[in-house]
Amino acid sequence: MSACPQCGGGISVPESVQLNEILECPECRAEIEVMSVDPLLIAVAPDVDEDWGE
Amino acid sequence: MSACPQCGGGISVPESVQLNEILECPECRAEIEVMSVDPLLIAVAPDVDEDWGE
Amino acid sequence: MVDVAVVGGAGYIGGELLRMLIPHPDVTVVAATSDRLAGRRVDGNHPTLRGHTDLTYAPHDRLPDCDVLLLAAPGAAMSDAVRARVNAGAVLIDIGPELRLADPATYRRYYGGEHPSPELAAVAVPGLPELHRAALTKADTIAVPGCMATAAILALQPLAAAGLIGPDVLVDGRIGSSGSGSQAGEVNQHAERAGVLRVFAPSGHRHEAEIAQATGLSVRMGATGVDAVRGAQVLCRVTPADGLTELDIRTAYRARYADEPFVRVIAQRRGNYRLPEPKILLGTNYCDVGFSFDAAHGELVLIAALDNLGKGGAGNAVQCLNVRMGLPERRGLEFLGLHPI
Amino acid sequence: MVDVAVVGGAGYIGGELLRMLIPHPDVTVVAATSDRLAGRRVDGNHPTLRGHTDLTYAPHDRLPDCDVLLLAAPGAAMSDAVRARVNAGAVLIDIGPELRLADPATYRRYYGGEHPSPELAAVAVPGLPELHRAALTKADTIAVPGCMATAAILALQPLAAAGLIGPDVLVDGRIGSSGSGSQAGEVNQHAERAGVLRVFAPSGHRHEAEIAQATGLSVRMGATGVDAVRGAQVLCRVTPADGLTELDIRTAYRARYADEPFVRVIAQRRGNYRLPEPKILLGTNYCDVGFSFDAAHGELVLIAALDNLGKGGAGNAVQCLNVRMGLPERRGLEFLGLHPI
Amino acid sequence: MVDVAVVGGAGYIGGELLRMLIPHPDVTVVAATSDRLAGRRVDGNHPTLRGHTDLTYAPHDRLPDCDVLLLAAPGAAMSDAVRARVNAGAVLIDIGPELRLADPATYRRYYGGEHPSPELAAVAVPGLPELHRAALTKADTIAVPGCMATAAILALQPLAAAGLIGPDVLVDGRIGSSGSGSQAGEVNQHAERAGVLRVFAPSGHRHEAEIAQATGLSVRMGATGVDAVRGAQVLCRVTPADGLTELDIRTAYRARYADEPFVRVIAQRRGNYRLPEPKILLGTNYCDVGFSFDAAHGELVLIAALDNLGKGGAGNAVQCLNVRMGLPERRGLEFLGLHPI
Amino acid sequence: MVDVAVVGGAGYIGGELLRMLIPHPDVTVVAATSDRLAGRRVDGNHPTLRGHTDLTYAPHDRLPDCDVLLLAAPGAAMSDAVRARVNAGAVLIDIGPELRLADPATYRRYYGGEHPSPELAAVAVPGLPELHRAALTKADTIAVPGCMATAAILALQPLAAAGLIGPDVLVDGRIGSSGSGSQAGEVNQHAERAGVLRVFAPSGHRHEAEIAQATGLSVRMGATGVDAVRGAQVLCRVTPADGLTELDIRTAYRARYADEPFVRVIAQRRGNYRLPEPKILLGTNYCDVGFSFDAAHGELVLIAALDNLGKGGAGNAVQCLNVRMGLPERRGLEFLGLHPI
Ligand SMILES: NC(=O)c1ccc[n+]([C@@H]2O[C@H](COP(=O)([O-])OP(=O)(O)OC[C@H]3O[C@@H](n4cnc5c(N)ncnc54)[C@H](OP(=O)(O)O)[C@@H]3O)[C@@H](O)[C@H]2O)c1
Ligand SMILES: NC(=O)c1ccc[n+]([C@@H]2O[C@H](COP(=O)([O-])OP(=O)(O)OC[C@H]3O[C@@H](n4cnc5c(N)ncnc54)[C@H](OP(=O)(O)O)[C@@H]3O)[C@@H](O)[C@H]2O)c1
Ligand SMILES: NC(=O)c1ccc[n+]([C@@H]2O[C@H](COP(=O)([O-])OP(=O)(O)OC[C@H]3O[C@@H](n4cnc5c(N)ncnc54)[C@H](OP(=O)(O)O)[C@@H]3O)[C@@H](O)[C@H]2O)c1
Ligand SMILES: NC(=O)c1ccc[n+]([C@@H]2O[C@H](COP(=O)([O-])OP(=O)(O)OC[C@H]3O[C@@H](n4cnc5c(N)ncnc54)[C@H](OP(=O)(O)O)[C@@H]3O)[C@@H](O)[C@H]2O)c1
Ligand SMILES: [Zn+2]
Ligand SMILES: [Zn+2]
Repeated sequence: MSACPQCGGGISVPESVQLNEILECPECRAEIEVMSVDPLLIAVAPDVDEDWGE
Repeated sequence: MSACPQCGGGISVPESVQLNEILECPECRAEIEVMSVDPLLIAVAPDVDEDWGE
Repeated sequence: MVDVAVVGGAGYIGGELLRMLIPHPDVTVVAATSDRLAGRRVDGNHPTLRGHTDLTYAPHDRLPDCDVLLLAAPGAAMSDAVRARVNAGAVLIDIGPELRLADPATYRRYYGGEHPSPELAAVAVPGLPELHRAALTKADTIAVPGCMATAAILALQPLAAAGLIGPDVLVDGRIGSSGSGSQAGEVNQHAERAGVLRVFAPSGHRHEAEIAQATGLSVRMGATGVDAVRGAQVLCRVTPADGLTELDIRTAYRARYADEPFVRVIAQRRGNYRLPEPKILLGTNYCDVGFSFDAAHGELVLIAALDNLGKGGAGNAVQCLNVRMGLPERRGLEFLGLHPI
Repeated sequence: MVDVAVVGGAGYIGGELLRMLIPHPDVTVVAATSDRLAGRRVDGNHPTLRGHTDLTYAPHDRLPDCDVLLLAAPGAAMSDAVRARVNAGAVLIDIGPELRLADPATYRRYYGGEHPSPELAAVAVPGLPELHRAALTKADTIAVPGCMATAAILALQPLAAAGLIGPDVLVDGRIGSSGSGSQAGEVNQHAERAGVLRVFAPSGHRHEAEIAQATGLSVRMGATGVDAVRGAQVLCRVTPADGLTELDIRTAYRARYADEPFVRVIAQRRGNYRLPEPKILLGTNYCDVGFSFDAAHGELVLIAALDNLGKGGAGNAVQCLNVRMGLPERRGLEFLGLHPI
Repeated sequence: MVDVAVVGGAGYIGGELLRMLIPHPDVTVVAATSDRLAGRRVDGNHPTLRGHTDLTYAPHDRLPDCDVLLLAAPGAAMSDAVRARVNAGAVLIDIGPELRLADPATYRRYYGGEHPSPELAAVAVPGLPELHRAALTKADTIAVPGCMATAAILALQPLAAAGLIGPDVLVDGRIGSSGSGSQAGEVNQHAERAGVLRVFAPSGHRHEAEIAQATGLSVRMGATGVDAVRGAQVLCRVTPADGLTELDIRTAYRARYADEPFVRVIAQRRGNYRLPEPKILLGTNYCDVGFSFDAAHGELVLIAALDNLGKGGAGNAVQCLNVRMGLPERRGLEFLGLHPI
Repeated sequence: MVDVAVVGGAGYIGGELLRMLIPHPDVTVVAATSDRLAGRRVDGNHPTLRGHTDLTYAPHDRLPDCDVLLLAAPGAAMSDAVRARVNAGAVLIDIGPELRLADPATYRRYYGGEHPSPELAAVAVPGLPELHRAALTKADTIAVPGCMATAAILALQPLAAAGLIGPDVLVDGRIGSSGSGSQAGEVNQHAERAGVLRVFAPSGHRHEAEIAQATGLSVRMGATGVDAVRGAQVLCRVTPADGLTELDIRTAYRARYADEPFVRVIAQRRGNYRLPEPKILLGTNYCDVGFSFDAAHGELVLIAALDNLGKGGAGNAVQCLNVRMGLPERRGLEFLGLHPI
């Protein structure tokens, strides 16, 4: 269980995770990029917010 | 269990039923009037169909 | 525990299957597939699952070992991945149209082109427990009927089988926007689709073939898209047999449906819901069947309503799954529906 | 200037009449009646009139001198106040049902009870300019047809008159909640009426009689209340004559409607609005008429749509008024309708 | 088995209670009351119960022995019949407004007139398990909060308690037509109520008092009726404490709601349902709570959504009943909600 | 005759412009542009125009000689084709957002990136006759404000200018699905968009800048997408000046709007439409402005409603065109709106 860098929510990172894999935070749905596997480092992926406007 | 005179569905008539009491058929929702208690005789009560039109 | 994989898990039928199966006490959902959303959480596009699962989509061709495959994706029954699972012994429950019609000529007329797999269609058992419960308990391939077809068949079949109606029926179907799936595009833009009475099939609707196959009747059918997301209703105009009475009709329905968990006969004299009304069935697995008979003028209209994603699709598939796997038939399908709504 | 009184001005048809007539350049509204709201401003319950009039309701029996009486209240044609005005020379345009059926026996079958005024019904000219324009220019009593009847008649009559269809027709009507007026009560509560597909008349709908009278066809009709406030649509299933072609149908409609200001033939191969769709007609006086013909299977469906308060009632009445009083026929009826909506 | 009587069983809250309690495995519904429909079947006006019960309405004053009284009728808590049952030991769960405000002066300001039973209000435990679970396990009188109040309290309380927001809040509520009950009359006629954005309370909404009482904040609240049957949403505009971060907010909510069965925190970056949306909660007992924080401009909006008849009323009452009677808290409240809808 | 070209004629604003201008007696529509539909009939995607025009779309860069260019396409003001026409003397009326903000820094904050044409924005006259009628009579570049901005400005400006309210305002906007145009894609699919209360902008809505510029107030604004196709409403919460009375408010509005053809002050004590309600304004050019003032608690809410495609866009643009070209201001904008609807 890692903490989401965006919201602090718990993210379970699969054992098989690979460098640059994109995970999704279950709480805030930020895209989280795996920056390094050992040690595990994750960061919020560049923001590509979908448009939701009117 | 009596049979509804309108639709043949089963109507359970309470033991305590009284003359002229109105029952409701669970199947067709006709109003059923108790015409006689002993012997039990029931009949469809005069139709006062609600309006449902446009 | 029954291990189930949902192919096409990202669609509207797929989402409804997941909603029913994730809390189902006797089922484990081992996979839900989507190419478009592969790797993403299933509760991303199915928001009612939030808090209930951490499942993510697998691509369509990555199917794990499972006991039952639920297909909610057009054409999936013929895919290699699905064939491999079936060969390994998985039961196939297909909600798409491909396996519903046993006769390849009929398929050609209604779908255009050759049937992709006539031998599969030939062995599929129709996924309608009310008509095929016994066969379903041991079927390996189950073809769930179309949503409006299910409604029409349940309204027509008891009277047709009892010889109470003539050979011809005219079916008028009405359906909400979810009926065309989650990928319908411009025709389903809100500003265009809201408020419509869109006669998308004035006649010749594909479900004619399914209804005819199930009832033996000669069927003509049209359909209109109405302003609803879920819900379907059919009006079936038939010719009453000579001397037919309301009591005959009720008796025939009662004989057939008294013990059915998901069919109710609704033909009442009073109230706002005298005849089958889809809106109070949203989310349920019920098909309400009713009728209006004007004996004086010989007019008989059979009416049925259901949720196209419920008894019209995913719910019915889960009922088939329960029947096939020996589970209590109502399991996962307990929701009574909402009123008002 | 034509002086007009609106009897039943507080209802939905009454309000629509006022919306069209208050800005009408050749008309003065001299009275609008309501017992329920007598003395109150007409823009109180008709909010779109705010800023356009200071008129208040008169009681039903207080009718001033006028050239034309527009009746938007059931039974009003027989009231003393109305009779007095008529005897003084006012033209009567009745939007209610009483004067529509010339045959008292038919009236009895569909309305139950004796006709309140058979002699008036006998002389009334049907308020349908497309069929009776010449007679309307000098009619003293005009009976505007029912909303779904108008739609069905405009769809059926040209083909029936040209002998292009068989004698039987099955009409399936769909209508919004304003069709039952502003006083409908519990059945029209929002939480009950929203989202419905309420088959309020599975068969035997009253408009059968009007359609039969106008077209000579044998008519069976059912109707469903749908989730809309305004709008009505009819699907008319008919038998095509032997050898009928799409061109024959288009030619017959064109011959009849080419010069009609308020009927359009809509049967297109593309787009979201290929067939008549009520929602884009709200507030207009159009009746769109279309068809779908599957020659291979002999299936012909005629479809028409309109606003039940527009061409289906108030708009049509204003068109009749224009025809009768020698005014330009489109006057007050110029609104094109809205899209998207 | 817990014996439960529903007072006001014919209303919308009453119907929702019956929908949840009739299939509840640990509860027996011993009575549902209505004077208007006394003697009639409860599935007559609650059509989703058809096939599930033969219960008929008892008059309001004919209450049998029971363990719990659920009140879904205004003023019922003070009636003789209810008092008699309470004195005989029944637990009272009141969904109406009378017992919600502990302070008679506040009651006077918002309801006008004297409190009908201040001593009862003084002892009532608020029916909000998220705040009062321990007290509820042994409460004899439970006052379920109002629908929009519940939503606002669940959004505000964790941040207020943690000192993360300033003392003032502006609440903007939106609610569907079922919020005014089944007897609302003309204001809720379909043709009038459909499509509205009716600002029925621009300010001074009664739920201000409940929210203030539960959170200690100074509350201003307005509300708008929207085009929906069910569903309510509140937007709460608050002042963030100095230096507040998104992480602080999430942490506070997580601390409070991680183990709550019916509150979810929804504030996502993607998808069609990023913030609490009532439509996907219809029929459920969930309250979704979310927020939007623009730290740069110091703007914090807390948002909550629920079904006014679910967690906003009947569902919450059933949750309280479960807590009070030692039953599993989710029992009878398992429905996940529908999407699409 | 005024020759007008509509750039972006295939969009929702474009279609509304055509609906108003094609029947406009003083205007000739010489072109409507669309790249997507170039060469196709304008009544193909705008079905209400059927029977009223044979116009086909020109590509965006093929603009004929004209007196007025109406821009209903984002970014069009800066296109070469438009610049060429403007240089040849055409008046520019832009309905898009680019020219609305005079200050490039504000543009940057709300739209991100540099202003594409600050010099054009600097000279544009705001297209709001109620505030800029004199300047509009000779303006060469007119920037029609955003839909919710127009509503908020018309509600706020008279009271702000009269010093009756404090410097801060909180605007809560609600809008239907047509507000995001005809090309909105998946977020506007019917099954997703129906029934929503989608808080798409909890705070920081772009119209803040326009409202601030026009009123001098400090503006915070959020907005919610509601279940409607057309219609917008704003609630503006402001601080009343000391000693303010209802009479002061009415007097200020009356002074400003007594002679305005398209602004009505609606704040009534009775009826279903006491405060501005968008649904009765669909298709009109009205902006209804109202207020609720609770003097005892110092709460003042200003409310305005309009059709986002009418006074909120196309209608307002036509009004500006009339003003600019010396035509009667109401020409082409006579529609009163519908009730019920
Ligand atoms: N909607 C109804 O009311 C209803 C009722 C009864 C039966 N059905 C049937 O149920 C099936 C699903 O309908 P729906 O409404 O859920 O549709 P939908 O929302 O459009 O979803 C379709 C799903 O099928 C997948 N898919 C599409 N084309 C595919 C292909 N060629 N190969 C593999 N997968 C494919 C999609 O995968 P991606 O996620 O990768 O895009 C998606 O997950 C259809 O066969 C339909 O006829 C629908
Ligand atoms: N709604 C439609 O779509 C439609 C279409 C075509 C034709 N029509 C016909 O148009 C007429 C009006 O319909 P509506 O929908 O406008 O109804 P509505 O909204 O219910 O209004 C009815 C009006 O009629 C008056 N009224 C009712 N009963 C009356 C009586 N016995 N004597 C005198 N006045 C009476 C009422 O007066 P108070 O104000 O005093 O209550 C009210 O002003 C009806 O005859 C209907 O059949 C309706
Ligand atoms: N609707 C909501 O969203 C909501 C949410 C939370 C709380 N509530 C509260 O729940 C209660 C019921 O609301 P509802 O929406 O269900 O209302 P409803 O549909 O109008 O039903 C009201 C019920 O209360 C009964 N009743 C009315 N007046 C009564 C009286 N003076 N004495 C005894 N019984 C009376 C009625 O009896 P008859 O059947 O004999 O007419 C009916 O059964 C109200 O107190 C309301 O404030 C409602
Ligand atoms: N919708 C509203 O409520 C509303 C209200 C006030 C103002 N507005 C503004 O009005 C404008 C049109 O809005 P709408 O709702 O009508 O949008 P829409 O339905 O999406 O239509 C957009 C139109 O603009 C054209 N277009 C799009 N991108 C373009 C580009 N880069 N260059 C040239 N033309 C382009 C399109 O051309 P094709 O036909 O070739 O695709 C289409 O005709 C927008 O600027 C919007 O901000 C809208
Ligand atoms: Zn996160
Ligand atoms: Zn019966």
